Amino acid sequence: MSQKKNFTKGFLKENPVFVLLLGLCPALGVTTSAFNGLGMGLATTFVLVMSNIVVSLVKSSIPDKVRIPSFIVIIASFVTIVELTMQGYLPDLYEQLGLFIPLIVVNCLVLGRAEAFASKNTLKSSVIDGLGMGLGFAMALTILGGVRELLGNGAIFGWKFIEGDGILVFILSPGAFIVFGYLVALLNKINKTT
Amino acid sequence: MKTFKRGGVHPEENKLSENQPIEVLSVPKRVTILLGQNLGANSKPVVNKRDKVKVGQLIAKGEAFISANLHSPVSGTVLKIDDVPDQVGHNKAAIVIDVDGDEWVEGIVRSSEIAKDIKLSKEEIVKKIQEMGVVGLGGAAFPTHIKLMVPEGKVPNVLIINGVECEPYLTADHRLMLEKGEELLIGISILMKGLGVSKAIIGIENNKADAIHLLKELANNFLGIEVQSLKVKYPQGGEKQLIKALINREVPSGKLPLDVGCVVSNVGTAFAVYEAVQKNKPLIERVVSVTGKSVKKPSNLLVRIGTPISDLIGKVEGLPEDTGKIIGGGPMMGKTLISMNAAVVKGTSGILVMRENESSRIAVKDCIRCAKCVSVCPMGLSPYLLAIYGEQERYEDAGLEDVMDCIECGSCHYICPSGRPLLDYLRVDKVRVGEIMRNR
Amino acid sequence: MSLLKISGSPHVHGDNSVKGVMYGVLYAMIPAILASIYFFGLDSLKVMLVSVVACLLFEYLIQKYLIKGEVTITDGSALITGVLLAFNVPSNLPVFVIIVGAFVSIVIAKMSFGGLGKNIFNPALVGRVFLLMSFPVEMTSWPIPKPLFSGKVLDAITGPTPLGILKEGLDAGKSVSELSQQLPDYITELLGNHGGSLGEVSAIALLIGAAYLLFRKIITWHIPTSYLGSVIIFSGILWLINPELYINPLFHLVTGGMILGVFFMATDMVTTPMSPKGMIIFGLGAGIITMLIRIWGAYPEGVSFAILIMNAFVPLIDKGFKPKRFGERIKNG
Amino acid sequence: MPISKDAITHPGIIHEVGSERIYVKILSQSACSACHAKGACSVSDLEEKLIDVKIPSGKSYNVGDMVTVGMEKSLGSKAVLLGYFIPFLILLFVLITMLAISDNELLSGMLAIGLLIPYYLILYLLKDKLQKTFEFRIKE
Amino acid sequence: MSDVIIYSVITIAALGTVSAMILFFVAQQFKVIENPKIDDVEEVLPGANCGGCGYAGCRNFAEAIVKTNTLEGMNCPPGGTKVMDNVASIMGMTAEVQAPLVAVMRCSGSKANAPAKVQYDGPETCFFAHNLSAAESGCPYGCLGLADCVRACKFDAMYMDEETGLPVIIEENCVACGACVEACPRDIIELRKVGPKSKRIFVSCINEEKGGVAKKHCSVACIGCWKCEKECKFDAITIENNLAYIDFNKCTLCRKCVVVCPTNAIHELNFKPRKPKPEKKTLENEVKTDAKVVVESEKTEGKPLAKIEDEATDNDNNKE
Amino acid sequence: MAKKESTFLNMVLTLLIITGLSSLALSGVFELTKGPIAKARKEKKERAIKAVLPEFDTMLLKMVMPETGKDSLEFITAYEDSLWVGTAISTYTYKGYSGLIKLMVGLLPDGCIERIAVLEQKETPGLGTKIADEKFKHQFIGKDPAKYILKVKKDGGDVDAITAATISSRAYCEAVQRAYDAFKRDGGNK
Amino acid sequence: MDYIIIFIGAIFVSNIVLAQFLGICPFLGVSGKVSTSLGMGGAVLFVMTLATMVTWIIQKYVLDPFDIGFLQTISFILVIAALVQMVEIILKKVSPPLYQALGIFLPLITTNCAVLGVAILTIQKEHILMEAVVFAIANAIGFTLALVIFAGIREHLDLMNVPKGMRGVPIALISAGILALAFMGFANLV
Ligand SMILES: Cc1cc2nc3c(=O)[nH]c(=O)nc-3n(C[C@H](O)[C@H](O)[C@H](O)COP(=O)(O)O)c2cc1C
Ligand SMILES: Cc1cc2nc3c(=O)[nH]c(=O)nc-3n(C[C@H](O)[C@H](O)[C@H](O)COP(=O)(O)O)c2cc1C
Ligand SMILES: Cc1cc2nc3c(=O)[nH]c(=O)nc-3n(C[C@H](O)[C@H](O)[C@H](O)COP(=O)(O)O)c2cc1C
Ligand SMILES: Cc1cc2nc3c(=O)[nH]c(=O)nc-3n(C[C@H](O)[C@H](O)[C@H](O)CO)c2cc1C
Ligand code: SF4
Ligand code: SF4
Ligand code: SF4
Ligand code: SF4
Ligand code: FES
Repeated sequence: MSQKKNFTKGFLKENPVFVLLLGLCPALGVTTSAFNGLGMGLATTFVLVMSNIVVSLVKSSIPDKVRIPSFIVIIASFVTIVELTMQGYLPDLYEQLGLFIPLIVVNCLVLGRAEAFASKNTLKSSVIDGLGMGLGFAMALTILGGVRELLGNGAIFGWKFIEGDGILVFILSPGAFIVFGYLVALLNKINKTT
Repeated sequence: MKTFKRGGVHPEENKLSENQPIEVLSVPKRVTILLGQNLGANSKPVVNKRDKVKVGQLIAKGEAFISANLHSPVSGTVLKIDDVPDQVGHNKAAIVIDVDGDEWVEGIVRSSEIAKDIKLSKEEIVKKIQEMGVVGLGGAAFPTHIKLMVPEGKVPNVLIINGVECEPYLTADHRLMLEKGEELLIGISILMKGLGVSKAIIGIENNKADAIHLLKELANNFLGIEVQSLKVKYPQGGEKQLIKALINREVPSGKLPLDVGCVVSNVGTAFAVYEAVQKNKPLIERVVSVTGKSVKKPSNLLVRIGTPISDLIGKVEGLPEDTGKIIGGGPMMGKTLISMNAAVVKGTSGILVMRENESSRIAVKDCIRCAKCVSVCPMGLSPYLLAIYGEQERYEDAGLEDVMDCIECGSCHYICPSGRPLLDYLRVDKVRVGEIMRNR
Repeated sequence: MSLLKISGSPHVHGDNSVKGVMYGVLYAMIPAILASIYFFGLDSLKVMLVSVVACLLFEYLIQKYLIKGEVTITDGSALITGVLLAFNVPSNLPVFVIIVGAFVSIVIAKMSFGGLGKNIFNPALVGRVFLLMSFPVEMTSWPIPKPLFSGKVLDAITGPTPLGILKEGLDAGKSVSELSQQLPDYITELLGNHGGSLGEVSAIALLIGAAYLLFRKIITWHIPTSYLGSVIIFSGILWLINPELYINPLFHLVTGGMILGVFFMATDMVTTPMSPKGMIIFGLGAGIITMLIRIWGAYPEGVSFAILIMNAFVPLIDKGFKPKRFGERIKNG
Repeated sequence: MPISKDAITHPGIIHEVGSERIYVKILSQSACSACHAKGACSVSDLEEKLIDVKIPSGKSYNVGDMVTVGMEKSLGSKAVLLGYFIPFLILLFVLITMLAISDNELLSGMLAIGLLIPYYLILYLLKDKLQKTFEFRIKE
Repeated sequence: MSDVIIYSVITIAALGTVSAMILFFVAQQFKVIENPKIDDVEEVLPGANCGGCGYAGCRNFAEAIVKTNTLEGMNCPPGGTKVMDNVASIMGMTAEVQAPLVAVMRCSGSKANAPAKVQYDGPETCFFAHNLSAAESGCPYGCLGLADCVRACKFDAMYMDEETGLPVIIEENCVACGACVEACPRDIIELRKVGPKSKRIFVSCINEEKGGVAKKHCSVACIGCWKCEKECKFDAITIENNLAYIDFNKCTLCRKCVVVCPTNAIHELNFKPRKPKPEKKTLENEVKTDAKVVVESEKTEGKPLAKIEDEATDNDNNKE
Repeated sequence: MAKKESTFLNMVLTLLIITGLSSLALSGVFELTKGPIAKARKEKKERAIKAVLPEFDTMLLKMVMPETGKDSLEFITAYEDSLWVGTAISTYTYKGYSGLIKLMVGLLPDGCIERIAVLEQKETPGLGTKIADEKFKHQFIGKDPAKYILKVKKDGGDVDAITAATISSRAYCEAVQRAYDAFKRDGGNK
Repeated sequence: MDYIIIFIGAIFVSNIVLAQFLGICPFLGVSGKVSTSLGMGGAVLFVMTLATMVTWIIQKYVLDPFDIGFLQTISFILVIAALVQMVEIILKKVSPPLYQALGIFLPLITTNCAVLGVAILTIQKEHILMEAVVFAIANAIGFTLALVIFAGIREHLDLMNVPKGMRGVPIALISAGILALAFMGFANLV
C-alpha cells in the first residue's frame, strides 16, 4: 500500500469509527460538541502515534508472548501523559472528557493498530498509519460532535448562530446513538458509491 | 354447543348445493386411474395394456404397508399404463381404460336393498375393507384398513365419524347423510366391530340440522352410536379439532388419534365400508359436489373414479364465462386444477368453480403483527413467524417452532389483513423441514 | 375468459384488511378528536392538522425517494400516528416543534425500520418522548381548556395538569388531602375540562372509542385489562398503606394519558407481543413501570415511557411466551 | 441428533483423531466477533479451543472434517453457574460477613478474594464428575 | 519528590512482573495451534464464502487444506485453476487440473415459446410453485421463472430476463459453484464444460413427455424425434424418455445436430454466426424469440440456427 | 533482527524493563506537570473567588461544618488593606437534577449576596445548565437572604425558577441557603 | 438505603450502556442471541465485581498511601488484564470440560472498557468497599439488562426486512437511541 493511501484510508474507506466501529464509547460519550470531539480525537491521535512509534521501535526486542501486556503498558503510559498534561494545561477540556481519557487505554483502535500494524511495519509507515487512523478518528468525532452540537444547541465549535435552545435530545445520550446511526448509514452509502 | 376451543375461523358457508339430491353421472368414455391416489405407496398394476377389464375388477394391488387396491370403475379395455398429468399437471403413473359397455364382475350386489346383518367377523371385516380398496374419503385418502389394524398396546375406545363438512360450498357428505342414513349407520357399526369398540360418535355441524335430526332418529336403532351437533367453525373437520370438540382429548404433537384412544373416519368412508362389506362392492365411485356461485346448476354427483373432470362440469351445464379458478376440493383446502382433463380421484370431494373476481388474492403486504393469525391457528402456532422463516429460508428455526404440527387448514392466510401467503410459506417450511429431519 | 389462476389454498379471504383495521382506529378516535376541539378550540385543530399532514408528507417522501418502494400513505397508519402524536402534546405547541415530532415519529421511529409493521417502538410515543426531552418548556406548559362555546376567549393561560399538581405538591411535602382541593373532581376529569395534552383530557370520549375498538375486535382485552389491573393493584396497595402520601387508584386511572395510552397506544399491535400471555405480561410490565415513574420518578406522567420500555421487551416476551400449542397436554378420559 | 430446542452448537474442525475421542477445534469469538475490523485488531480475542468429544459408535472421522459439536443449552447455563456465578456469590457472601464482623476493608476484601482458592480447589477435586457432566456430542 | 518515582517504579514493576508471570502461563496454556499457512491459503482464496468447495466458508476450506495436507478432491469452483495453482504453490504441491465448468440453462420455455395457459398467484419462489403444480405453460419440467436460481447465485452471474421470463447466465461471472443447480427444484440448470473458446452445444430442454405432449406446452421442446441422434457421428447423443442428451465429453462441436433439430431445441453458444440462409423448417416467430435467449447468453450478435457452413473450422478445438 | 524467544526470564525481564521505564517516564511527567496542575486548580478557584467578591488583597481559608449536609464548607475570608470585604463560601448540594452542584457564594460582611459562581455541575445541557446563566444568577445579586426568601416561587419563595428546571433552581437555592446559614452560624465575620 | 440508590441508579437511571456509554462495542457486537447474552451477563458479573474489588484495594492501599494516584490508569489496566486472563487459566486448569463448556457457550469477555470504567468511576465516587461492590454488581446487571434487551431486538430485526441502507449497525444504533430515550423516564427514580 502506498504511504498516501495508508494515510488516507482512515478517513473514509476504513474510518475507525464509522466503518470499523472501533472506540465507540468515547465516540458516543464525549461528542456533545465539536470541540470536545476534536479534543478527544487529538488526544487519541497523540497516544496512537506515540505508541505506534515506540512499538515499532521496540518490536523486535519484545518476546511474542508478552507483546500484549508490553503494548498495554506502553499505551497506558502515553495515556497517563496525556491525562497529566491536559490536567495541567487544558483543565476545562479535561473535565469535559473526564472518564474517557483513561479509557483510551482500552480503545481497541489503539491496541489494534499497535498490534496489527506497528508491530509489523517500519517506523515511518507506523507513524503515518497512526496519524491517518488517529486523524480519521478525530474527524469522525468532530463530525459527530459537530452534528450533535448543531442540532442540539444551534452552534458549532461553541459559535452559536441559531438563537434558542435547539433540540436538546441531540446532546443527550439518545441523540448520540441516533446521530451516530444515521452517520454510519450515510458513510456506508458513500463508501458504496465511490 | 360443543366445539373446539383454540382458534378457528368462520368463512361464508355458501352451501349452494345442499338441497340438490345426489345424481348419478353417466359412465364416461374413458377413465384414468392414477396409481397413487391414496396416501402411501403407489399401487402395482396387475393388468396389462389391451387387457379387458370389468367393473370392479382389481387392476392394481396395494403391496406396501400403506397403500390400497384399485379396481376398475368401468368395463372396457386398458388403453395404456403410462404417465399422465394429474390434477395439478404433474405426470403421474396411471392406468387408462377405454370404456366399453357396463359389465360388472360377479359377486357385487348391485341392488339398493339395505343389508343389515353384519355377517363377517372382526378380522374378515378388515380384510374385506382392504380387499375392496376402501380409503378415507375425507380428504387425505388414507387406507381405511390400516386404521382398523390397531397396533399392540393401543386401545381404541371410541370411533368418531366425521360428518362435519366444515369446508364452505361442499355438500357431498351432507347429502350422503340425508340420503343414505341407514346404510351409513350400518357402515359405522361395521367399523365399530372391525375396530372392536362399542361406541361411536357422529359429529355434525349445526348448519346441517336436517341431517342431525335424521341421523339422531335412525341412530336410536343402533347400539352405541351417538350423534352430536357442533357449532359451525372451520376447521372443525380436522381430526384433531374434532376429537377435541367431541371428547375433549388433545392429540399430542406428532401422534395419531389412536394415541388418545380413538379413530376418525369420514361419513363417506363409512358408507364405502358398508358397500364393501355388505355388498362386496369395491370403492369405484364417490359423491362429488360440483358447485360455485357462477355454476348454473350446483349439484352433487355420484361419479366413477377416473372420470374426467370436464364431464362433471359438463353435467352442470358447462364452465361459466367468467371462471377464474377451478378447485379440486373446498375453498379452504382444495387444490387449483390446471386443466379439466384430469380425472376424479378417490379423494376428490368437490369441484369448485370460482368467478374471476373471487379468484384473485388480495395484494400482499408486510406483516403488521396484528396477531390475528396466531389467534386463529387451531394448532397454537405462530404462522407469521413461520412464514418469515420460510421466506428467509431459516428452516431449522421453523422446525424448532413446530411447523410440522401445522394441519394446513389455511385459517391464518384467510384472516391475515396483510394478505400474506402464510400457508404457502408454511408448506415450503414443512417440505424443507421434512427433508432436514430425514437427513438426520 | 382470461387465464385460470393457480395458487395454494385457501382460496377465499376474510374481509379484513390493513386499511380496514387502521381506519377502524381512526373512527374510534373521533369522539376524542371532537372533545379536544371542544376543549381547546381551533388550536387543537391546528395541531392535529399540522401533525397529520407532516406525518403523511414525511412518509410519502421517504417511501417515494429513499426506499423507492410502494407508497402506502393511504393505509391509514401514518394518519393514526399523526393524530396520536397530536393527542400527546399540548394545544399551544409551536408548529415547528410539531413538525420535529412528526419527523421523529415517522422518519426515525418508523421508516428507518422499514415502515408499517417493522418498527419496534411506538412511533407516536417516540415522537412525544423525544419532544418532551427536547422541548421540556413547550411540552409542559398546558393551556387551560377554554371550551369552544363558553364565550371567554382568553388567550393561552397555562396551568398544570392534575398529575403535575399532585407531583409538585407531594414533592413540596404536602399531603394528598391538602392537595385534593386543588385537584379537579372526578367528573371534570372524566369529561376532560382540565389541563393536559390534546387527546388525553376526556376519559369519556376515549372510553367510547375504546369500546368501539373492542367491539370491532381491532384490539383484544388482554393488554388493557392487565395494564389497568396492575395500575389499580399497585396504586391500591400504596394507597391502603398511606392515603396521605399516595393518592387513590381511581385518580391514577382517569388522569393523564392513562386511558389514551392503555387503549390506543399500548394496543398498537405492531409494537406489542403476539400471544395472549405475552400481551398480559406486556400490560403488567407497563402498568408497573407507569406507576414507578408516576410515584417515584422525576416525571408526573409515565405512560409513554412505560409503553416504550415495554416495547423494547416485546421481542423477549415473544420468545418467552409462545401461544399455547395444541396437544402439549395429554388428557385422556 | 434430532432438532432439539435446547442445544447449543458450534461449528468446528477436527484437529486430531484419537482411538476413542476426537479433538475438535472451535473458534471462540470474542466481543468483537461481529466487528468488521477483527482483521485489524487480532488482539487476544480470537481464540481457538480444543474440545474433545467421544466418537459416536460406528462413525469414523478424518482430520479436517467439518463437524458441529453441541451440548444441551442447560449445560451452558450450568457452566456459567459453576464457573462464574457461584464464585461471585462466594465473593459477595464472604465480603458481607467479613464487613459485618470487622471493619477492616482490606482484610475483608483480601479474604473474599482468597476464599475463591478453596472453591476452585473443590472444583478441581470434582474434576472427574464435571468431566462426565460436560460431555459434548457431535452432530452429523 | 524522588519518593514518587521510587513508589511508582516499585508499584508498576511489581504489577508488571505479576502480569508477566500470569501471561507466561497463559502463553503456555493457549499455545497457538494455528498454522500460519492457513492465513496464507485463505488470502489467495476468493473470500466469497460460497460453499462451492463443500466447506462452510473459505477459511474452513483453507484449514481443511492445511490440515489434511492434500489437494486431492479439493477444488474452489469460483477461483478455478488459477486459485488452486496458487494454493498449491503455497502448499508446495501441484493442483489437480479440473476442467472448468459453467452453468447452462436447459430450458427455453420463454413466455413466447411456452405461453402461459394458467396464471400463478403465489409467492415468488420456484420451489413452492413446483410443488403446487406444473408451470404456467403446463410443462411440468420447464422453468417456472420465479428466480430461485438467481437468488442463489452469489456471483451476480444470473439475472431474470423480463421479456422471456427465463433466467440468463452471464458466463463471465459464473464460477460454476453449483448453487443454482442446487436451488432449482426442477434440475434445469446443468454444469457443463466451458468448452474451447466457450463453445458449447447442448439440448436446451429436459421435457421427458412424448413429443406431441411436449410440443403442446412449448414450441421449442425436445420431442425425442431421434434426428439428432442419427445425425451425430460421435455417439455423443443419447435419447432416453423422449429426451435427447448431449454428452459434453464426446461432443466435437460439429454443430450438425443443431441444424437437424426440428424444434430448435439444441442450442449452440459462442460460435461464429453462420451465413444466413433461408430457413425452411420452423416458424418465423419462434426462431426470433428463441434467438433472443441465445443472444442474451452469448452477448454477441449471433444469428442462430441456419445451415451448416463452417463446422470444419471448429472441429479441431475439441481436445482438451 | 531476530525476535526474542519467549522464555520465562526473557518475558519477565522485558516486562520489568518496560514497566520500569514507563513508570520512570510517568513519574517524570508527573513531576513536570505537578506544578501546572496545581496552578490550574488554584487559578480556577481564585478566579471563582474573585468573581464573587469585591477587590481584595489577602485571603484566609478555613473549613466550617454546616448544620445540614455531610461535608464541611470552605470559607475564604477576604481582606483589602486588612479590612474584611467579604467571604466566599464554597458550598454544595446533592439535590441537583444530576446530583452534585458546587457553588461559590460571595457574601458581604452584612450578609448580602455579592455574586455567585457555579463551580461544578452536571445538569442537563440547555436546561439545568442555565443556573450558570447571568439571567438566573442576576436575581441574587445584592439580596439579603434574611429577607429574600431563598426558595423558588412555586415553593413560596422569591426566586424565579428556570423554566422546566425547577429542580436545579431549587437545588441552587438550597446550596446558597446552606452557605448563608453556615455564615450566620459562624458568626458572620472574623 | 444508600445501597438501593446506588443499585437502582446504576441499573436504570444511569445505565452503563445507555447513559454512560461504556461497553458499547460488545453491546453492538455480541448481542446476537438472547441465551448467550444472559450467560455473558453472568461472566461479566463475576469479572466486574472481582476487578472492582481488586482495583479498589489497590487504589486505597497502594496508590493513595503513596500518593501516586496518577498511576491509576496504568495499574488498573494491568490488574484487570491479568485478572481476566487468570480466571480463564484457573478455570482451564481446574476443569477443562467446564472451561470448554464455557468456551462454546460464551464469547470471550473483553469488556475491558466497561470493567475499567466502572473501576475508575467507583473510585471517583469515593465509594467504600461495599458500595464499590454494589456499584459493580449493579453495573454488571445493567449491562446484562441492556445486552439481553438488545439481543432480543437484534433477533427481531433479523426477521424484518429493514431497508438496505439501515440494515445492521445503523438500525441497531437507532434502536439503542430510542431505548436510551425510553430509559430517561427513569430519571431521578430513587
Ligand atoms: C404414517 C401414517 C400412519 C398412520 N397410522 C394410522 C394408524 O395406525 N391408525 C389410524 O387410525 N390412523 C393412522 N393414520 C391416519 C391419520 O391419523 C389420519 O387419519 C390420516 O393422515 C388422514 O387425516 P386427514 O384426513 O385429517 O388429513 C396414519 C397416518 C400416517 C401418515
Ligand atoms: C383442516 C382440515 C379440515 C378437514 N375437514 C374435514 C371435513 O370437513 N370433513 C371430513 O370428513 N374430513 C375433514 N378433514 C379430514 C379429517 O381430518 C380426517 O382425515 C378424516 O375425517 C378422516 O377420515 P377418513 O380417513 O375417513 O377420510 C379435514 C382435515 C383437515 C386437516
Ligand atoms: C432530559 C431532561 C433533562 C432535564 N434536566 C433537568 C435539569 O437539569 N434540571 C431541572 O431542574 N430539570 C430538568 N428537567 C426537567 C424536569 O424533569 C422537570 O420537568 C422540571 O424540573 C420540573 O418542571 P418545571 O420546572 O416546569 O416545574 C429535565 C427534563 C428532561 C426531559
Ligand atoms: C389498535 C391500534 C393502535 C395503534 N396505536 C398507534 C400508536 O400508539 N402510535 C402510532 O404511531 N401508531 C399506532 N397505530 C398505527 C400503526 O400500527 C403504527 O403506525 C405502526 O406502529 C407503524 O408501523 C395503531 C394502530 C392500531 C390498529
Ligand atoms: S399455521 Fe397451519 S394450522 Fe395454523 S392456521 Fe395456519 S394453516 Fe392452520
Ligand atoms: S395475520 Fe398477517 S399481518 Fe397479522 S400477524 Fe399474522 S401474518 Fe402478520
Ligand atoms: S450461475 Fe450458478 S453455478 Fe454459476 S456462479 Fe451463479 S450459482 Fe454458481
Ligand atoms: S431455472 Fe429453475 S430455479 Fe431458475 S427460475 Fe427456472 S425453475 Fe426457477
Ligand atoms: S467497549 Fe468501549 S470503546 Fe469499545
